[in-house]
Formats: sequence, structure tokens, C-alpha cells
Amino acid sequence: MTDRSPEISDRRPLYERYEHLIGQALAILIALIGGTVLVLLIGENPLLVFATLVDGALGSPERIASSLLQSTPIILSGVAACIAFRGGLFNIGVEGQLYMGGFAAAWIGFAFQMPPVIHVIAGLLAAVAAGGLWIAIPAFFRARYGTNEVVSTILSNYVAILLTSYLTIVVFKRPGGWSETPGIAETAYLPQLMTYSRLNLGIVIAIVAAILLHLFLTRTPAGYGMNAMGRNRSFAEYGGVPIRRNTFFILLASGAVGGLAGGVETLGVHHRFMEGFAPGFGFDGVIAALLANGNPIGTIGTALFFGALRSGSLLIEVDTNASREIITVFQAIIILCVSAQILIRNRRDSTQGERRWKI
Amino acid sequence: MTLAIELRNISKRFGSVRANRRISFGVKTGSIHALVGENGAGKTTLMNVLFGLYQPDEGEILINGESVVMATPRTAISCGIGMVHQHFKLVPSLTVAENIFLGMEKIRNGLIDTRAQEAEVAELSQRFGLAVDPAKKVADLSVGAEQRVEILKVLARGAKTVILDEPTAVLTPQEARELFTILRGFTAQGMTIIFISHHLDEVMEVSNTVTVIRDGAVIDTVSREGLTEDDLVRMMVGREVNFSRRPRTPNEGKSALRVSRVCARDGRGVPTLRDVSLDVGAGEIVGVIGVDGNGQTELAEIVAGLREPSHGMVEIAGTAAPSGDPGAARDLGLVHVPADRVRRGVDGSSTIASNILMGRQYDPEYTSAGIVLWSRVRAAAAALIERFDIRSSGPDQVVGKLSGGNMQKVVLAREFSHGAPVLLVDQPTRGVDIGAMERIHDEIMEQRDRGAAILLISAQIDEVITLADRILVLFAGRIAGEVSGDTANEDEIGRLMAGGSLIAEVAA
Amino acid sequence: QDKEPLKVAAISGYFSQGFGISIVEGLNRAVDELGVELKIVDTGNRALDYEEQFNNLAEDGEYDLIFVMGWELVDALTKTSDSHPDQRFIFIDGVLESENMTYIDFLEEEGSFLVGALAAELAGGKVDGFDSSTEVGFIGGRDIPVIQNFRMGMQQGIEYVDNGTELAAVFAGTFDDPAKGAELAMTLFDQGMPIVYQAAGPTGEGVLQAAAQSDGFAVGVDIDQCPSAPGHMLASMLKRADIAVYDLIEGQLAGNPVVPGTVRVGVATGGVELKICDDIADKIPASVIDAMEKVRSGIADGSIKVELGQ
Amino acid sequence: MEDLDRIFNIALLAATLRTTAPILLVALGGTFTTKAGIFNIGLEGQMLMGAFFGVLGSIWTGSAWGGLLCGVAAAMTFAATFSLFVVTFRANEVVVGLALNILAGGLTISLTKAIFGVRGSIVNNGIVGLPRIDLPGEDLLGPLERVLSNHTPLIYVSFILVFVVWLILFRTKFGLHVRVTGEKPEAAEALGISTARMQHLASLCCGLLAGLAGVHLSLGYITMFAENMSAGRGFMAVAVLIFSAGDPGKVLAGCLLFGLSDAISLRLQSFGLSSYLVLMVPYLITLGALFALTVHQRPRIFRETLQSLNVMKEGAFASTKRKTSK
Ligand SMILES: Nc1ncnc2c1ncn2[C@@H]1O[C@H](COP(=O)(O)OP(=O)(O)OP(=O)(O)O)[C@@H](O)[C@H]1O
Ligand SMILES: Nc1ncnc2c1ncn2[C@@H]1O[C@H](COP(=O)(O)OP(=O)(O)OP(=O)(O)O)[C@@H](O)[C@H]1O
Ligand SMILES: [Mg+2]
Ligand SMILES: [Mg+2]
Repeated sequence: MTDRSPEISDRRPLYERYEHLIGQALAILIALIGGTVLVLLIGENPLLVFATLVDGALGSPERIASSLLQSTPIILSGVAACIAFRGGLFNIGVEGQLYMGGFAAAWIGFAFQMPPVIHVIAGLLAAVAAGGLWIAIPAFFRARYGTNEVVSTILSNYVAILLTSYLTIVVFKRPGGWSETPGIAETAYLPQLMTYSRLNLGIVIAIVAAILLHLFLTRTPAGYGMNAMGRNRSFAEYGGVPIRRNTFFILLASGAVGGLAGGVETLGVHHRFMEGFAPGFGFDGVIAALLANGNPIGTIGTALFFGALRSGSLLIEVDTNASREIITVFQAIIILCVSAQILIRNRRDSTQGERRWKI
Repeated sequence: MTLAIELRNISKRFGSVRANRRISFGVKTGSIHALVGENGAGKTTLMNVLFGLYQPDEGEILINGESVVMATPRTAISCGIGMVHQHFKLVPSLTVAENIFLGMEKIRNGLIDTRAQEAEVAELSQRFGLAVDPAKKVADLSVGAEQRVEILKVLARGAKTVILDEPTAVLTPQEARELFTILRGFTAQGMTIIFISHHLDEVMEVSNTVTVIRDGAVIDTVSREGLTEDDLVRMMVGREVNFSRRPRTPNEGKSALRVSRVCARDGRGVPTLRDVSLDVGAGEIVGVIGVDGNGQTELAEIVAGLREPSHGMVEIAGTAAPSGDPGAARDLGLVHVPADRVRRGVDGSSTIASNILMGRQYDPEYTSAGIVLWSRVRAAAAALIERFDIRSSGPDQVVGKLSGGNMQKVVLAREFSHGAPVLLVDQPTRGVDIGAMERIHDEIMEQRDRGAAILLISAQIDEVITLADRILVLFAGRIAGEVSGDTANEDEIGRLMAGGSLIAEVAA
Repeated sequence: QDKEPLKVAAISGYFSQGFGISIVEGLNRAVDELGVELKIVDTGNRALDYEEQFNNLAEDGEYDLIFVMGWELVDALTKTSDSHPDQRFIFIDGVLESENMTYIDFLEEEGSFLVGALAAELAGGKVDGFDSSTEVGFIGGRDIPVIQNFRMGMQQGIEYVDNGTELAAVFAGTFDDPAKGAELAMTLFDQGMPIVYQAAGPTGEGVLQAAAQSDGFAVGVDIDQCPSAPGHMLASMLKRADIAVYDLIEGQLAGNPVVPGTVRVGVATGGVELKICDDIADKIPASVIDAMEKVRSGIADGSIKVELGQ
Repeated sequence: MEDLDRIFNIALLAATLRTTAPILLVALGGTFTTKAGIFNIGLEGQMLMGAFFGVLGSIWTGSAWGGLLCGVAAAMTFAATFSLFVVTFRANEVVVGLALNILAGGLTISLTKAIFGVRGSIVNNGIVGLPRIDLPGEDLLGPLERVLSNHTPLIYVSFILVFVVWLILFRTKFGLHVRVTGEKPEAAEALGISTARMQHLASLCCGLLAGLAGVHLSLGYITMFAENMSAGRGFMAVAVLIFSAGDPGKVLAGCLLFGLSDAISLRLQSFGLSSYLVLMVPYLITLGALFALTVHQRPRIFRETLQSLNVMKEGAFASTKRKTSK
């Protein structure tokens, strides 16, 4: 992985410090151009589509709240991915952890009676535990035997989705309902922030998680060691950072936050577990983290952007004839452009044989 | 006399490093032309330019009097130039014949004609007296055999001019001598050889002409006739070098680092260390020397806890260090200057301050209540930059942009400022200029004087002779002999390095 | 005095699949023949979005009728309906608690009962042109309640015939993998089952194609799927959403407005029926046709009860 | 036991061939990129493009072979984009792969909606599927006839390709250069073999086979397109590639393992197990195999220890390996 380690903040000249931002802005521009071409191809008016997109994302307080609501699970999944990413690992199984965490939180919510605040905390803790446990086996084999975590976490996604479906539909189905568990007790609801939207405390949890991770990485000794692992594994090993142990715990923490993302989603929005409750959020989070180059604060930004895209795309479906899948196409183009950093790649390094990420 | 190759005003820079500055010289057809210079002088870069691997920033290359733009190695090959690289470029999973014919495979019916290739390799190896088994996998070859494959690779491409970049660094003196015989055979057939070496005696023995490079520029090109080794040294370094030994104090400290019966194997299961034991006392420097690939790397890694020995153990300050745990070794008081500084010694993507903190992030000096005090780290870094004369823009300079020597100083600054009782110093002056080298030597002596136990691993005989109180010679993973620093001379050590006297002097 | 055309919206994630297609057909007919204005919204599959999508539609009170299909939308629908009590929502294929909405409830279990009865008659009755077998198959998309309704109906139909035929029911676990549907169907046909009934969306398309390949017979669902595998399609269990939807809109325009309450659509109303494919009809003995007709009228007049929840 | 007979019968073999073939095709494509040193997580998207454009091409040209060409061309376009970003722009291969997967999903759905008016699946519309091949000589094959005959051509192609890909990788100049590029790029560069070129070519080969895999899904296995119909097969191929290190023989073994467990799991449902649990079986078996293989590589430590003890017994005077190998 060559682009895995983010440039650390330092006192570089202003331009250098923000050149990645400039690059990303240009990348988005290129993506917009690509998107325009595409919209034209499918016979729609690009201006109308973009205007609808912006209107749908930011057109009213409700819609802004809705964009934030969409961003919440992406931020948390992104933080989960950042944790692994900054430690030089790859957790592509955030999706699966999200499902497990979502189910665990819902289970605490509907199967137990507890006093208000405690119930919420218990639910979130269950989500954290479920996410952590779900990645524990891949993490163990990665740490102990070097088993490729990308593959093992991808495969666990499938198992997690099937398992939660099984639990939801076969074991805990709400009688007479669709494929969903009974609703959770009101004591387990994450408080809503405003009356006109489902936006809830989850967004605060997500942003706090991102900030905490940032502080952990930049201010604490353990965070320093973890960061070093991600930048140059042999250097960290040489410096006495316990690689194997860290590998295990970094993946565990990453999975735990992935679980939290699911828990926040069930306790805050759906108030039950339903299958297919959040498809794609885990993957979006991974990509948001990659785009922000592993920086948790930056991930908040990219996740908000993705959330706004998703939210705006809803109105596209209503007000235009374009399919909202067009948004996924934009997203993919943006990701491609940013990842290539076409515009800012430093050509001076081009003589150095670069080692690619090997299996 | 015709010139097989002529270089005119070749310059090449890497970022701020000027690896070659307006280099000009000619190589006569049928001669052996030696290229000498310190580490980092720019020899390899120049040869890479000549071979089309790098494009020069300016300058011209003439082959047999004709100007040629070396766009790619293919151009060079078609000009009859072949290069045996400092680091071999063989593919381990392929056979000898496949490696030799890589890029010019013999094809029959669309498939590679293995049999024809092997037959031709056998024929070539016979003709030039380079014994290899064409069907063997390169992974199973010895280093010497790998080099013969590299040379055959060049010959198979019909090279008339062969560049050898430090061919003897990995060879025993006997193997080196065989190589020279072969090279002389080549010139007898009208071929031209360019030959890079740090061993001035070899240069004197085999070459016809010598070009000396210093700091990327040519100092002079001279005929071997009438040249002495001292002349060469003066040209290379720019002044008389004081090879004199540092003053030694008798060792009275008790053992601070003990390595007992350590064995190791490489990935293929071939033993790399066989039953190595040694002892370093406080206030003592023990030098370990050997030709590359004789086990020093493995020894250093095992002592540092970076590699698990297959047998044996390491004690640091009287306590057994858990194997394969570099953190534990550090906690016991070992610091380590690694040989591979780019990969291991620094994190090139972060700042000097951040690099200085590594290994001490939990030290109360820099951390309070679980928070890293970056201001203090930065202040400490600034002080170390001053003390070690690290040429940089300050603590926030990104390490990857430092020159190699300054990078090494960052490593030394970090490791030597710990005041640790045990120092493992691996190739501390590789690629470091002569001025810095002396400073590093001074620092190492200072550490010894304050009572540190130092295990110094080096491939340079003069370095261990200058510094070490005792010298252990590693050969084929075994300690081939021990020499006292006071009485050591290069001949004796050289003989041991070549495995010459295993029987006479087994380490006590 | 109302010159404005009637504005109708429809929202679902399944407009591309059988049942959804027939809803769209009905709506389009209303557009063509009645001149209504139509907006179709595809929800995608992200539960978080539904509420916003409903709000976007209901906000301006622009639409006279909003048709909704899909159980996963229920929550969002209920909420929006509560906050926009004047908006007329029509929920297709189910009954909810809210008394504010209109429901069209299709009794797919009744149609599936007919499928079960037909399959048992043909497989267990040593009918010419059909391999006799003690088993017939059912392939569901995913093991979810709606799909279980189909299975339970078929099961009861088989039991009603009571000739020793049994049901082998399997689920593909996905509605989007026709290759897997085909593989499952081939597995069942290989095990000697002559007839397989599917309720599996695009996955089910694979089942139909596998019937042609394995020389078996498939029963389609929701819409007339007989053309999918000519010669290998036995029948299609139709849920005539097109008629139901069109009738409601027509009524609204004719001064017979849609009111809250439940419209039950089953075998009795003709909204659910079993269509025997034309090219196979002459292979089926008259005795079987007669028996089927008896079952049909039994269901229609209520003498045969099809139960759910088994 | 009668129940066991229901699972383990000759039809299971035929089913295994069918479930294996699509993954095998796309995984064989991945061997090229794997051997060229690129981690290609974008197989899923290439396969989906192949499936979609296969169907479109079949409709446009009215011929299955036209569809095949279209599908393969589309997948190769994606593969070229992948290598353009990864090799030329040196972007992170996981990011690019994932982004292209997303792009393939969004693009196929958008185009379906733009062309056919609705999203979801494309059935009928004049799609022509690939023909089935009846192997001659029923008497010759005996009971195997049921297993081997009456498949679409790409099933036979996929298994034949195992050998062909092996031949290409290990017996031709192109394959040799691809392998060298992945194993020791500096060796290739030093001999004037352009590693970038080899990686682009490897990626194109990969796109070719991934496209065939997609076409096989939409025109061979069945004749239709459905949203995301690749259904994770590309990701499974990635998993197989990682633990086979891209060796065609091992790829075949890995794909057969997955295909067999998939085919068995489909049959297990008749035992009344919940479909959700049964559908996990192939993933669990693959995960188990992945873990078992990596663990298997470890006991070397024990062997090394024993060998070292022997070295010490040999004594200090024994001649060294390096000397004797001369
Ligand atoms: N690819 C590169 N990028 C940046 N700097 C480089 C690169 N290659 C070489 N250098 C720098 O150029 C200078 C000359 O290096 P070169 O390898 O030519 O030295 P050398 O004379 O061959 O040394 P040695 O005796 O150690 O082999 C050194 O300072 C080195 O750090
Ligand atoms: N790993 C590190 N190495 C060196 N200095 C560091 C490191 N991490 C943080 N610092 C220094 O500590 C200070 C605070 O770091 P922090 O990253 O929180 O602030 P920042 O640079 O303003 O953040 P950002 O640019 O991400 O908004 C900075 O001046 C930074 O240079
Ligand atoms: Mg060199
Ligand atoms: Mg119903």
C-alpha cells in the first residue's frame, strides 16, 4: 500500500499542506464534468439534475438534517475503516460488523427492560461488542498467521448478513411483520435532536468518535505507535511497537466501531433491526476513509459529502427522470479521480521503484 | 587506441542530491577500467545512466565513437553493453537458463524452448569457464553461482563491454580471484570491462586504468602503472586519512550483552547462523565482521529481537530477552542502529521530531498523563539536530527528504541519546561521507567511554580495526575466529573472512 | 370545474419485478386511457431513505393518490401518513394498523393453493406427458413472510389433493441472482420433481429458464410468465394488480373516490387467478381441469379456506 | 442412506461444474493480474460489465457471439481503466478496484433504466443465449454423459482454460514476463522488459476472462441480466486467488471447493435446515480453508529448531553448504 499513510500535519508551506485539498477539489470538478457527460448521455438536463441534487441535499432544514442523518453511519463506518487504515491494515468488513452491531443493539432494545439512559448505553455497548467479536477471528489469524484480512473480512460480510437475516426472520421475527425484529423499547431510543427530523444523537456520537480518534492518533503514545505502524511497519517494529498485539487490537477496535455504526443506526433511526437496514454504508465508510487518506477529521468531511449526495439523490428520483443510481456513478468517478491524484502527483519520485501492496 | 565508451559531461541529480556532476572519461577497448570512490560518490548512478536505467540531466554517451541516447537498457544491450548489478537482478523462482534468456527467449511453436536454452547455456558456460547448472532454480544457488549467472546473462546478450558493480563485495577472496581470471580471459577475447570496487588491492591487481570519483565528480583518470594505493586513497578522500586506531581501554565492565549458541535459517531453511556465541562487556566494543551474506544481518536482527532464532538465546544486561520482541529488547536497555536505515531506521514520511520520538513515546520525559508533549519532543529534536549537525530545516523537516548521511545521523541521534547500556550498531557508516564518518566514530567512542557495551557490525575491515576492542569474524554463519583489536591486521582478518583458517582458530 | 388532471404517484423498490411491473401496467393504462399524470419513484433498497422519499412526495400535497408497495416501506409510510392525514395513500398487498389508509390486499395464498393443487394432480396422478413423482418443488427468493405465504398456500393445495405428493421448498437467499435460481431449479428437477413453482423475482427468471433446460415444468408468478420458457411453463399465478390499480383510479375519476379501508383481492374477485399456459393446456386431461375448477369455486365461495401462519 | 443419495449423486457433479465455471473463469483472469503483482479487487465489476454488455450486445446484434464480443470488450475497457489508474497513475489498487465495482453497479442500473425504461432485470427483449453443446458419443461417456454433456460452451472453455492459462503463464514468453514483473520487477526493468506494459497487458487478459465470466452468467448459465447478478462471485474469485497465489492448478482446486460446497449447500435445504444457515456454508468453508492454509505454513518453526540442533551436533569442522555447492 503506497498511499496508505497520510501526510502528517507539520509546518510545511501553506500550499503543500493544502495541496491534497486542491487536488480533491479538482478531482470533484473532473467528476462533475464526467457526470455531466453521463447525464447528457441518458438524455436528462445536467443543470436540472445538479440543481435538484443540491436542493435535495440542502434545500431546507429538514433536508439538511436528512443529509446529516445519512452521513451518520458513513462517518462511523469511516472511522472504523480509518482505525485499521492508520494501523496499516484493511478492514473491508465494516459492512458485516455494522449488521452484527445493529442486530445486537436491537436485541438489547427489544429483549430487555432497562431504565432509560442505561438501556441506550447497554445497547451501544452490545453493538460495540458484537462488531468487535465479529472481526475477532479474522483479526486473530491476521495477527498470528498473517492471513490476509481483506479476504477474510470480505467473506465474513456475507456470513454476517445471512446470520442477521436468520436471527431476524427465523428466531426473532416480529409476529405478523415484515422481515424485522420487534421494535425496541422506547427506553433504548437514541434521543432525537429535533422534532422535524429523525436526526439523533448518533451524529454527535459519530463526530465525537472521529475527533477522539484524531486526538488519539496525534496526542497519545499508543496512537503514535499505531500511526508509525501504518506508515512504516518495519520502522515501528524496530522501534519496539508490539506489531502482532497491535494488529489484533487495531482490527478489534475497527470492528467495534463498525458495530457501533450499526447500533447507532438501529437505536437512533429504525428502532428495530430489519434486514437490509443499511446496505452499502460499510463500503461507503471504507471509501470515505480512503478518500480522506485515513484522516478521521477529513473522513467527517468526505462522509458528509457522501451523505449529502445520497440525500440529494432522493429528490433526483422524484423530480427528474434520471435514476438515482447516477449518484453512485458520480461517486465512483470522484473516488477514481481523487485516488489517482492525477493533478498533484509528485513526478520527482518517479525514478524510485515503488513497492506495491502485495498479497 | 579506440575508446569503447566515452562519457562527456554526464550530470544526474536526485532532488537535492547531485549524484553525478559533469563526469567525463573514456574507456579503452580491451581494457579493464576500474571506477573507485567512496560510498555514495555516484558510481552506481553513473553506471545506471550508461546502461539506460536513468536518463542523465545533461551529457553525452559515445559508444565506439558514436553518440548514443541510452533510452532504455535495451538500447544499451544493443550497443553491446552488459551490466552486472550491485544487487543481483535474478528471479529466484526461475531456472538459470530462464534467467539468462529472460527478455530474449528462444521460441518454438509459440512456447519457450527450454531445451534449446539450456543447451546454449551449457555451451556458454563451457566456453567462458563459468560453471553453472542450467536447469537449477536460482533460489537454490550460492551467491558466487548467482554472480556467474549474472555474467552469463550479459554474455548471452553478446556484450562486448561488461560493467561489474562491486562484484567482489559478496565473494570470498578465492572466488574473487577466480573472477579476475575470468575477466582477464574476457579482455583477451577483445572485450572491455568496467569494474567498480571498494577494495583498492583488487583494483591494483586487475585494472589497467582507474577513474576516481568523489562527491559525484571525476577527480582523475589515471593509468595503473606507477600508481600506489596511497595515491588512490588521497584522490578518493581528498586528504590523508587517519587510519590510526582509537585509544583502547582495557575492558573491566561485566558482561552486558551475551549471545548464546544462536542458530538461524533463512526462508529456504538454509542455515544462516550456526551456533554463534559472544559476549560484550560494559565499556567494550566488539566488532563483528564478515563479507555480506555470512550472517551479520541475521545476527543483528536476532540481537535486536527482530528475528526469532531457531535456537539459542540473547541476554541483555543479565536478563534473557524474549526472542522476536524488539520492544522487550529495548526495555532491557538495548538500542539499535539498523543497517537498513531507509526501510527500518526511519519513517521517511514523517518529521525529524516524530522520528526522534520512536521508542520513547512512553518516556515520562516526553509524555505526561498519557499525552505526548510535542513541544518537548520538538525541543529535544532541535537540540539533537544541533548536536549531531543534522543538515535540515529543523524538527519539522520530513525525514524522507534528507540526504542519506543526514538520515543516518537522525538514527544515531535518536539511539545514542538514550544513554542505553547496550548498543547494537550495524553498518553505521555505510553510505556516509568521510567527515560524517569520523563524527560517527567519535560518537561511538564516546558511548563506549561512558560505559556502554557496543556490538559493532561492519563489512569494512578498517572500521572495525579502528574502533573495536575485540574482533569476531563471521564466515558462513559461524564465528571463524577472534582477533584482538590491538594486534589485528587486515591480512589476518581478510583470511578469516574468506574462511581460510577455520581449523586454526575456532572462537573460544 | 376541475380542469387539472388527476396526479398519481407510485413508490416502491420493486417496479422492475413481476408484481411491480403489473402495477406499472395498470398505472400506465390509467395514463393512456384516463389522462392522469403519473410519477414513479424507485426507492432503491436503503431503509434510511424511505422516510425522506415519502416526505418529498407528500410535502406539497401535489399528488391525489400515492400508491405504495413493499413491506419494508411500512414504517415510513405510517409516519408520513400520520403527519399528512389528508394525503391519500394506497398500500398494495397488505393491511396495516392505520385506519387512515387504503389497502389492496392480494390473497396470493389462494392462488398458490391452486398451484399446489394443480401440481399435485399432475405429478401424483400419472398424467400423460408429466413424469409422476411424489414431490413437487417450490423456490422462494428469500425466506421472508410474504414468500412464505406462497409456500403455505401451495402446501395446502397439495394437501387438499391428498394423493401422497409432497412439497420440497427451498430458498435462494436472494432475489437478484438468476444463476442461483437456475441452479436450484436444476437441482430440484434432477431430483425427479416434474414441477417447480417459483416466487423469487429475477432469481425466479433463472428457475423458468432452468425448466426449459432440464425438460421440466415451471409455474410463474405475479404476471403472465408463460412466454419465458415456452413449452416448459405450466401456468402462471397472476396477481392482477394492474386491474386493481386501474379500477381505483377510474373510480376516483368517476366520482367514487378512494376511501380508507381494505380492498381484498383474491380468487373470488378474479384479481388472483391461475392461468394455465396456452401451449400446455391441451396436454392437461379434462379430469384435472374439472378438479381445478372445483377447487377454484371452492375458494371463491369460501368453502375452501386457505390459512396463513403455518 | 437415501438422504445422502439425494445429495451425493451424479447430478451433483454436473451442478459442481456449473457452479464452479463462472468463478473459475473470473479467477483465471485474476491469475494474470496476481502474477503481475497487482491486487485486483475489481473483478466483480468487470464481470458485471461483461454480463450487462453481453446481454446488450446480444440484443443489438441478434447473436450470442456478438453479445460475447460486446461483453468482453466492455470488461476489457474496465480492465484498461483499472490498469491506467493503478499502473500509470499509481493509485491505490484497492480504492480503484472498489470504485470500479461501484461504478459497474451504478452504470448498469442507470443504463438499464435509460435504455429499457425500468431498472431491475432484462429478460426476453430478444436476447439470444449461447448454444448448448451435446458431446458426441453417448455410449463412450456412459453415465458421465449426464455430467459432461449439454453445457454451454463457456463451461468447457473455463476448464480448458485452466490448462491454457497455465501454459501461457509458465511456457510462453508473455507469461514468463508477467511472472517476472510480479516477482522481481527490477529484474524485468534491467533487461528492458517494461513492467508497466506487462501489467497493462495482464490486466487486459484479466478483463478478457472476467468478461467471458460475465457473458457466461448472462448468456450461458441463463439468458438475462439482473442488477448485480455477479452476486459476489468476483469477490470469491479474489479470495481464491489470494490463497492460490495465482497458480492455475490451485485456482481450479479453490474454485472447485467453492463450487462443490455451493452445490452441496443448495441440496442441504431439503433436510429442512434454514436457508440462511445453509447459504453460509460455502463462505464458511472458504474461510476455513483460508485460515487452515495460512496456519499450515507455520509449523516450519518446529522443523527449523530441529534442524538447528542438528547443525550444532555436526560440529564446528563440518564443511559448509556454500563451499560444497560449488
Ligand atoms: N533513486 C535515487 N533517488 C535519490 N537519490 C539517489 C538515488 N539513487 C542514488 N541516490 C543518491 O545519489 C548518490 C550517489 O549514489 P550511488 O548509488 O550512485 O553511489 P555509489 O557510489 O554507487 O555508492 P556505493 O559505493 O554505496 O554503492 C547518493 O547520495 C545516493 O543517496
Ligand atoms: N506524529 C507527529 N510528529 C511530529 N509532530 C506531530 C505529530 N503529530 C502531531 N504533531 C504536532 O503536534 C501539533 C498538533 O498536532 P495536530 O495534528 O493535532 O495539529 P494540526 O497539525 O493543526 O492538525 P491538522 O493539520 O490535522 O488540522 C502539530 O503542530 C504537529 O506538528
Ligand atoms: Mg553503488
Ligand atoms: Mg397478501
